[in-house]
Amino acid sequence: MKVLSSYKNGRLTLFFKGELDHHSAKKVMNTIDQLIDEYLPRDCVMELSGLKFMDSSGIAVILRVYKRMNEMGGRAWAENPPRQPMRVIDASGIDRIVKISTTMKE
Amino acid sequence: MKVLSSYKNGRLTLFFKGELDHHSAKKVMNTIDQLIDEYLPRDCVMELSGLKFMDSSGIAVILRVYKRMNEMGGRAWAENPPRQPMRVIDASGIDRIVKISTTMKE
Amino acid sequence: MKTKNYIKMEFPSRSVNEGFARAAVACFAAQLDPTLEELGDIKTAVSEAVTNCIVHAYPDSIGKISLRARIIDNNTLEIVIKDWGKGIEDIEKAREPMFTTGGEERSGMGFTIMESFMDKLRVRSSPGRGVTVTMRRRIAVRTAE
Amino acid sequence: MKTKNYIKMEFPSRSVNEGFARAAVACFAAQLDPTLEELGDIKTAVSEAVTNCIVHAYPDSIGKISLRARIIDNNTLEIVIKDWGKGIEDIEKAREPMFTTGGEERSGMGFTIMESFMDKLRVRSSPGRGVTVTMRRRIAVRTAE
Ligand SMILES: Nc1ncnc2c1ncn2[C@@H]1O[C@H](COP(=O)(O)OP(=O)(O)O)[C@@H](O)[C@H]1O
Ligand SMILES: Nc1ncnc2c1ncn2[C@@H]1O[C@H](COP(=O)(O)OP(=O)(O)O)[C@@H](O)[C@H]1O
Repeated sequence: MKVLSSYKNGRLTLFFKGELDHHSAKKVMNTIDQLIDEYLPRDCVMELSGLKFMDSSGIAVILRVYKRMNEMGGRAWAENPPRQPMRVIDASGIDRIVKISTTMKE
Repeated sequence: MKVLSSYKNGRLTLFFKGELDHHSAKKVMNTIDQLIDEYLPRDCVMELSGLKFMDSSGIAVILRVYKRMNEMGGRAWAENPPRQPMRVIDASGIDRIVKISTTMKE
Repeated sequence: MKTKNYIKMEFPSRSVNEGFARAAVACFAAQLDPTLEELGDIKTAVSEAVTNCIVHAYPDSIGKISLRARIIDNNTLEIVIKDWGKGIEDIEKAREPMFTTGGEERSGMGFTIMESFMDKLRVRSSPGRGVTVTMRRRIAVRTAE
Repeated sequence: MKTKNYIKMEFPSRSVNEGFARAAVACFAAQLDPTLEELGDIKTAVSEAVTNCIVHAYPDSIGKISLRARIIDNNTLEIVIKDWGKGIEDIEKAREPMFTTGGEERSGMGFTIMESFMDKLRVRSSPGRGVTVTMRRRIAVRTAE
């Protein structure tokens, strides 16, 4: 599991790649915490299309990023979850708290 | 595991696809026996490039096809094994009996 | 119910084994010819149950986890995951969505996901003696190509 | 030798479990970061040993197969595959290339392949009481990306 990132005009985009479970979640959250501390972004986009697998540990990560951004007065949302992560998101109901959107890819 | 086939001008080509182990070998050998009975080919080419896995059960299959063709006065050889099957072929030494060749793919 | 095939596994409660456990069950389930979606559901449920053993059953030590899977009548996969750890006092409460004793790193959605992804979920525990989670999922029979 | 991680598995001698066993060991071995070639060698050796249990140990019945894998010092994977079947009378002879009691469907190359793909191979048996095959393979440590 890896998190790549890009930053532009106040927006931090996090690219999730691989399998996000309890084993990988702690390292992922540390990486993200450091990136947020470094850029202090206004928006934080979690781009999920590279996820090969995600369980409820991923739900906890998404919620934590959302809360951190919220506390800073910023916004956070998730984009383009593949089918399996989307089913986990659906079952958890976090889409009532965090926006999950689908963007068109060129 | 599947065996697809094509026949042209006395040459039967067998396309091996999937994992060739003891579990699949019996069915594979039956399929091949039927094809040989049907076409009575002069040459029989075992095209291995579609193999995802092969163990010594595959060695037995290749040897049996070779012997059957030999008994009929025909020829048989194997083509284009991927890396893992090639290592099994090397370790078994059957390349001293059955020709293993590599063709260029267009 | 007649068992058509089974596997029993045992491994220590190391988090690296979460990925192993769900992959191994997926390999075993393959003989039922599941769709990618069915396989994804089963892997997710296994991941939740195994993670619970690692996080909650043995919070400060490495303990033993047992995972059994078997194929029973009606194209159904049964999975039993067992630990010998802390146990759960109030199972009903533990199964509620969002309930967690695991702090910020847990979402409290583990049992909810197991329940919604599998056809049946049974949780048994006696405090101090561990937890046994039993799950069943029927795989739809598809007509051959 | 210190065991860093392990799995124990048990499954019946059905041929469909050959694919399961090698895939499960590959999933477990993944934590040693093997190359595709190392993984292919390990899968092949496991496939040979498990097939032997199915074909030779229990020729006319379904018996129990045990598979243990563990990670020991020096980035090494140890695999122990055990059955409680017919056993082997003359192990030295059985290990010779091309020797088989299995007829046309077997090549007699199983042990030869295990031996050439693994660093160590030990075969133990007492006739009527089964066979235990122990194999070790060191995984080369690669420098991180
Ligand atoms: N194997 C277990 N051993 C001990 N306690 C458990 C176990 N599994 C679950 N629990 C308890 O049930 C609660 C709810 O579990 P779950 O719904 O999976 O959410 P989460 O794992 O995110 O906390 C856990 O927080 C824990 O208190
Ligand atoms: N688990 C086992 N139980 C009983 N006999 C075995 C077992 N494994 C191997 N053998 C014996 O050793 C012989 C050689 O085995 P091997 O080299 O793997 O070749 P093959 O499986 O193709 O016969 C077998 O033919 C069989 O007689």
